[in-house]
Amino acid sequence: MGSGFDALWQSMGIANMEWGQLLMMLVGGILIFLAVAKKFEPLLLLPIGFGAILSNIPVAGIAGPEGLLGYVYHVGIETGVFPLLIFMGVGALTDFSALIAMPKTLFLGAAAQFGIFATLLGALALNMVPGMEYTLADASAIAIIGGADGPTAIFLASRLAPDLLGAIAVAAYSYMALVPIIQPPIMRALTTEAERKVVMSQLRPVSKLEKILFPFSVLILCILFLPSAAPLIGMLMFGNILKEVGVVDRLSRAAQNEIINIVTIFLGLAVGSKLSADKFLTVETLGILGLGAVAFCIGTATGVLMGKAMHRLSGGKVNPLIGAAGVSAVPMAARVVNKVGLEADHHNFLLMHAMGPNVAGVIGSAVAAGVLLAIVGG
Amino acid sequence: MGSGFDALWQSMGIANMEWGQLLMMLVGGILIFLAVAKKFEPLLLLPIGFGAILSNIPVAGIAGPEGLLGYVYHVGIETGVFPLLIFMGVGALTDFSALIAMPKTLFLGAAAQFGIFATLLGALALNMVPGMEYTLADASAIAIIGGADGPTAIFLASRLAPDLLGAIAVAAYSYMALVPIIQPPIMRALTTEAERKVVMSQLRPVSKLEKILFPFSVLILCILFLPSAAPLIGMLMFGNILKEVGVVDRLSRAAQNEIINIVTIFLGLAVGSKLSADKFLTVETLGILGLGAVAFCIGTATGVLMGKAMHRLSGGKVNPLIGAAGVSAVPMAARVVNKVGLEADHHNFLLMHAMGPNVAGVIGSAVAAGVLLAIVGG
Amino acid sequence: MGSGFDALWQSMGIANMEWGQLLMMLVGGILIFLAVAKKFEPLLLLPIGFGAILSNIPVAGIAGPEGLLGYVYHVGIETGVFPLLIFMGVGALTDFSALIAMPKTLFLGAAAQFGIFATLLGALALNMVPGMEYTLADASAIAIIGGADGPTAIFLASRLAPDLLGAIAVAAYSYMALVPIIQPPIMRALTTEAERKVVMSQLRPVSKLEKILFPFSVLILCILFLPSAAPLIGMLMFGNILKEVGVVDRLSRAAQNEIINIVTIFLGLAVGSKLSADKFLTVETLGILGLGAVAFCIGTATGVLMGKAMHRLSGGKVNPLIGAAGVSAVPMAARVVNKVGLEADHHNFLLMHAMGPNVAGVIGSAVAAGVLLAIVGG
Amino acid sequence: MSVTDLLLEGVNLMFLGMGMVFVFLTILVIAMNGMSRLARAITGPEVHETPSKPVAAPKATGEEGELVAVISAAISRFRSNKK
Amino acid sequence: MSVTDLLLEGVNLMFLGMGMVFVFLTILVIAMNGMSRLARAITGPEVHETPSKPVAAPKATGEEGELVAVISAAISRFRSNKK
Amino acid sequence: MSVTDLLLEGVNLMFLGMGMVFVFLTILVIAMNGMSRLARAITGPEVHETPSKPVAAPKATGEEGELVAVISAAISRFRSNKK
Ligand code: NA
Ligand code: NA
Ligand code: NA
Repeated sequence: MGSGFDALWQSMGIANMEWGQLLMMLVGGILIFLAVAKKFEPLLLLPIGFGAILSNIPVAGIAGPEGLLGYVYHVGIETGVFPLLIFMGVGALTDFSALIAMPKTLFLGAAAQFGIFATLLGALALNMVPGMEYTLADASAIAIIGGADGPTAIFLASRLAPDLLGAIAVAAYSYMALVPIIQPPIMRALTTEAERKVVMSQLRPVSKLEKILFPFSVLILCILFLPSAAPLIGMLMFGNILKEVGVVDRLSRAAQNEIINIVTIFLGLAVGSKLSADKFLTVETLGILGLGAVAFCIGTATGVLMGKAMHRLSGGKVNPLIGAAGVSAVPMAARVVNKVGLEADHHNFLLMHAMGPNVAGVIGSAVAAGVLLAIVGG
Repeated sequence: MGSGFDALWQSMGIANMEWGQLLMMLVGGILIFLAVAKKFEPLLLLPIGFGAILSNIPVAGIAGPEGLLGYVYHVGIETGVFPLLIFMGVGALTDFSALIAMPKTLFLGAAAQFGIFATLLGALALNMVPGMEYTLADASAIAIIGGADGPTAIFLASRLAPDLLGAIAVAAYSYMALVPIIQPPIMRALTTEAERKVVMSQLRPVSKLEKILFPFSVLILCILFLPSAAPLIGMLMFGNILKEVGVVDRLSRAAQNEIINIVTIFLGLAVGSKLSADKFLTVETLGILGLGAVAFCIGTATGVLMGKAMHRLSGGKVNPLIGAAGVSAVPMAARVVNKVGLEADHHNFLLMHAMGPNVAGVIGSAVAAGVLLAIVGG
Repeated sequence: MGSGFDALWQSMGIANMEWGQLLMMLVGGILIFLAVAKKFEPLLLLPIGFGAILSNIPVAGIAGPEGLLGYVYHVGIETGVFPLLIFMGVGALTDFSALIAMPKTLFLGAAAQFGIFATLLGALALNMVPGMEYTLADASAIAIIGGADGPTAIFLASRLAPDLLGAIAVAAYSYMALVPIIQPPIMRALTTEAERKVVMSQLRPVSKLEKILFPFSVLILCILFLPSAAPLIGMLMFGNILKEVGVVDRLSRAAQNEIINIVTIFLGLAVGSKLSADKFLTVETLGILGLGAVAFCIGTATGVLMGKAMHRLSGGKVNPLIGAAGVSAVPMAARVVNKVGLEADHHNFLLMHAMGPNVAGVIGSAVAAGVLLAIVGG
Repeated sequence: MSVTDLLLEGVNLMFLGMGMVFVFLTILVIAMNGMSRLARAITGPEVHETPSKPVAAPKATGEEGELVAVISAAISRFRSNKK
Repeated sequence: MSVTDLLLEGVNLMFLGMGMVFVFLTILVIAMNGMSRLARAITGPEVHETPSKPVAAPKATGEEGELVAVISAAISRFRSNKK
Repeated sequence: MSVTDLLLEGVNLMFLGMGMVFVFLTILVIAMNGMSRLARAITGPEVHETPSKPVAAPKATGEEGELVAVISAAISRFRSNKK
């Protein structure tokens, strides 16, 4: 009887708990709290937080090679399949009309990607700090946080720096959730009251044919110039085609609902399973969190600055605020633009105009990810 | 031409059928009949029965290493993934309010688990019968039938005694379906008319916050004291959190519908694929079926007896019938309690009061499974 | 800097494009155009076309062993899992009432399978053409195009001739889409005006019990006489049982919607990934396309001829047009019969009568596939 | 294998295949007739359904009267409001 | 292992198992009481929900059900409009 | 690699990356303008849709108008049911 009792005791969590595990479960709990109480990207941060708790339970080995989360990670993240399926769903949920009506907002989506590359330099510069060590691949994976696009960040990190995946994903989604707090001060600081009051002309109507041709246009350019971004952009545009052609509603609904919902649960849990003490509780994570915040700020700033340039070049027709939406974080960033615009003029709704740079930012970060994959991952 | 004709004949079922296969297909047919005509847990027994038929078709090899059911079993059951996903769905479908309003009904859920451990002893004692041979792991896997919880039984059997999985799953679901027949006589025999007439006071209202905190409370205790049950309890509580937090409705719906429905089909087929003649048509299976019935009876009895004890300790406020719901078999056992209660007093609805011990029984059997895994499976 | 620039250039599509890839992407584009603009089986041809484009993108390797489509093909097609799941969904969506009311229409479904075996001979005869080389397995996989049933064609091709899978699937779905163009001239040529005007008596009502017994009858015969067709017929009948028993609506809905929609997307993409230049741009593909058309025509013709025989034997009660529906291509072929019938007599609706041979054709091709698997694949 | 041999194999397969298809479906015709007779024996001749999808038949003529009252009340109130 | 040894192991497991089940669920009872007190402290006593499942809106079973739903919607809108 | 070398690589990457992003999106702007012109050439200028999501539900211009629609729907369904 004694031996059974002993075996039972040996199997208990309180007999095996390590400090690191306890801390990581606490981190998981905080993520869940932020998701539930503060509504910080709950669809992702809740499963990630729960995954962090499950994977740090001593003895159970849920994130181990024979555990549920271990299998899910192996099947869905290591292969890159899950983020691509999310991208298909995002494509099937996204209306590119605003961008098609105003293609030049693509420049705003381009400018906001500067946050990515500035952060890349910053990460490499942190190598001068003793104890921090980032390879070029690590730095690239961290920099993509500045793209403000969760699936792209997870996809790139799973290719270039799997060890940092947990921290990068948490940083990416956290900052995306913080967009309403991070962006407004920067937007106000860089624009004048008069600029923020600019009323933009109504968007032209977009025909169904244009909406169908658009994804093919993007895909063809991607094939010609940046095939390394083809998995991401290809699946995004495949989802969008399912939505726009109007003859495959069954498939479009499956991509918009069943597939993206199911994959989101498992993607979140699997990402959370990478929040283990030995990978997360390091000095590098601090660097990632800091760099991520910087990336967001720089991206917002360069987006707004490009907005100011377009404001001038267009003779005052463009409200520079919409540049801030170029970081992606769809549709939160566009809503923030709308809100800041309304503060300046209570009748000025910029939401639709901000959707253009907002979806352009998704394409922009996928292009940036493609460049990083082509050069660093090649 | 003769050789082709011969090859065709050689490929026919009538030229290759063995008696065992025929018998197992008959077993599958009976399971389907019970599922369809008698509504015995049709969601599980219909796919299990069909799986039994498909896997015993000669020549086709559908349950073989290159067959559909072979793959499904390998991916979903061997890994333990399917029962855990079912548990997530069950969690997302379960309302723990009744238990939260009356925590002491957990003792009823605890008492009813005695059926498990009594059966364990019974299985070991059967080793004295010539021809029967159960290891400690076998006996543990069989005993869990007394937990009256299908996914738990499949999960534990897949870990401890994969060869017995088919028989154990069939027994577990069959007896769960037989709850309305097995339980009432035991309940009536162990209680007096006066006890069965006890009207319980209305349950107190439960706040949303309590419903959110509950799954975390259970999970924390599981982490501290019984991490071997963490996969089961963790996924159950994850599903429940998705349901209760109210900010991830997309994910909650996916867990309650798409995931659990899809997994149920494949879980059933894969479990059925283990109903092969050489594994099922043995003396051990007879033992499993007999022991399963005994386990159910004992669990019901100890649940009711604990109900009687609570009846006395509470000064007559507790109707001892609700103890019978402690075996799990949600929500059938609670309905049986309600029915037997109505027989004694036509105005006494015990359904909500029986839901407390009923869901407590699910947690109780998961705890019991955790103990068995920790000591026997370790 | 030069090296990075060079690496970027080396990673571009325009620096790596081969003519074959460009041509195959064009083929993919044409398939998408046919799917969207001409509504040719869009649920399958759109994903197939997109899969063809994605898999021929240079450098990206999406169909490679580490690419998304490579994984999907490996998991879903190589194993035969996807077509079987589609068959389960088809079964859950099919109402066999018309066939149960008029079992003799099974002969029409049988006669139309002659297209398969005539094509088999044709494929073997093409070996006399220099440059064409088909093994018996190749010829069998090609011949099944005449079965006018997509999932059966994909299943058989994945077993017997994986290299030809892409071309065979494209041919099968293309000709199924072309049924309204291919069939009417043949139907008119082989029947007289008087025959086409035959009004058939109303179908007898079918009881729920008959609908439940039907799938079991088919399955039992398949087990006894043709177990090699058991995966296909078994899953078809499993889906139908889920639909008809009426006690597992959750599972029936999952099979009819979630599972079939999700699998259709990935099946299409994975089939498309086999449209690579080196496998598709060969003389054999021309043969496959030509033979497929011939198979369809012969199947239609023999179906109609059997219809004429039944017309005479029944004393003029059977309209021979319904024989054309025996090729499968559910429900398009039945609609074509209805249309051609209406041309002859504006008040003669043959749709329900044509559904009998139409679903009989599905069973018939599965039987034919079983024979080919048993003899050629054994 | 020579083309002739292959073709011979093909002819062989054709006869076997079409034979099997016809034999199988003939047995199925017989089995279905038996099955239908069995079904009729079990359920009796009265319980039947049309082969078309079961469309929910309009029920309860009593409720219809009530419905008429409800609708006319709604309309008359609406009209009086409109004036 | 002899049957006797196995049985001894079994008895051992039984005591351990039932003991663990009871200990675990006892602690859970205590934890739940604490949790409920905590919840009441945070939200105050007023925010409450009944433990019964939220009852779904009455489903429209057939065309008539739909009709009833449409009409009652019409009437309720009409009434709210009238005020 | 020394930190200086890494930083040089990083600067290199930054120019390449931002360059590529701008070049790609500039070409896309051009392609989209061409595409829109092509689309207009094919469909003609008349077939257009607003860029907002196509919402199916008829917008409530006045509650009374809605009420009329709802009630007439109710009546027409009722009549077809009555037949
Ligand atoms: Na972005
Ligand atoms: Na239980
Ligand atoms: Na066919």
